Amino acid sequence: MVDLLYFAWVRERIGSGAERLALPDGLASVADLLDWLATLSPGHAAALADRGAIRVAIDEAFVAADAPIGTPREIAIFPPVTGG
Amino acid sequence: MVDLLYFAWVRERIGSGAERLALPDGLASVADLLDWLATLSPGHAAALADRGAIRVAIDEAFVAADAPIGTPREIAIFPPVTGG
Amino acid sequence: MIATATQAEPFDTGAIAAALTAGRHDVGAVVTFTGHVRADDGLTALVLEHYPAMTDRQMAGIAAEAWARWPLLGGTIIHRYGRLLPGEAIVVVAIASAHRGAAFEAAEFLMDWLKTRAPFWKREEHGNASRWVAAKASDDEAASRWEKP
Amino acid sequence: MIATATQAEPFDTGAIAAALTAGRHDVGAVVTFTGHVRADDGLTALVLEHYPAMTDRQMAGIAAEAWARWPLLGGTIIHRYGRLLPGEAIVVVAIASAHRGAAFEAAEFLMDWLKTRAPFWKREEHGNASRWVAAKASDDEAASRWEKP
Repeated sequence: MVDLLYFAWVRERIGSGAERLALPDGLASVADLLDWLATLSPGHAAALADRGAIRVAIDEAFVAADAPIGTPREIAIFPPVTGG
Repeated sequence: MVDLLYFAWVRERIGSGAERLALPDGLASVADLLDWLATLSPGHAAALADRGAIRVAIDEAFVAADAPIGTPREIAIFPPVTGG
Repeated sequence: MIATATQAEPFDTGAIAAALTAGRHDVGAVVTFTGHVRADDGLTALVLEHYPAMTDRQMAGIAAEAWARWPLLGGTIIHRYGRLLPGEAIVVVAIASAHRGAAFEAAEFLMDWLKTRAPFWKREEHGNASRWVAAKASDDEAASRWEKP
Repeated sequence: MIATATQAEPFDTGAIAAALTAGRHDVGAVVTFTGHVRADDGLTALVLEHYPAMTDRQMAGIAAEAWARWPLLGGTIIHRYGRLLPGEAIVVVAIASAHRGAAFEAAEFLMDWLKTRAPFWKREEHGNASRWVAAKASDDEAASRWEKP
């Protein structure tokens, strides 16, 4: 089981800030994970429709779309950051 | 008559921070002025010996060695500035 | 070291800067940057959401990077979250060094990195309407100047 | 505009910066630089001599130049003179703008110009000994980057 965290408009579209999921086997990369998540609900699909506007952090570190998933504790999905 | 002002070690070597002088005719440039001033006393000569370390302002504006003297109210002579 | 923190409460930039020089005689330069909420286009509030654990980690990492790159003598970074009104301060970066060049550069570096790497998201409120702020390409460009070859 | 002043008395950087944003909602960035006396090599005091009338004129000119070059919303420059002890603040430059780039650049520009164009001279006291500070080529280089082609 992995904790998925969602922030900003990703959170709003999915309708929840966090969920605990069992990831299916065969997710080789972050891109694969996003493809699978988008099938979970219309909200997930809407949140993840524009992949260019999606950023992912695994265990609190930014990762690229082609990064392997590994066996993380926590995966966060959010828009490009706008702090400062 | 012109007010001459001296600052920092130029002031210390001349032994005074200000003097009012009648400039002789024929001083075409700032360099000519410094040449003449250096003849006034051993202190003036010592203060102005290293021309590369001398800066001049006429009526509160920096001028180059080849600038004309004109008819100023005030001429200031000092080392390179070290504020800030 | 450079201390980092996130908080909902306001901060006092003057006190933060003063603490960096208190009792020491080796600091020659203190640079502070404070970011404030602007009331552009009728903005009535700015709401900052963040990812707390990752923010703490990213800010500590950014601070350590600045400490390694420049000869610094101290620093503080505080980033607020929650609902802020126009005029309120959002973020402060305060840096102490012996000389001004390092203090200026490190402060700019830290702000550029905070803008592009710290997991905060701004939502603008305009009366009853609200919209998420889009990331700016200019911020990515500003941050990219610090990338090592 | 950018206010300029010379004074013997200490100043409060935090209050100076706070005044730049008080009651206004268009300022997004405030940068302050504060220069302090370092006790390098056993320095016991720093004595600043200046040419008051020319200092006022140069500082006003430098401030007007910064105002013309960057989209600024306010600023304050205060330079002290007289005898300062280690740790004391010598100079403050505080700049307000809508965005951080202009505020950082203008503050750096002003410091570089103050170092090379404002008629101040520093004399270091080391106990009973005393020596005038020599101008630094690095300051001239820093200032030259702002020269227009």
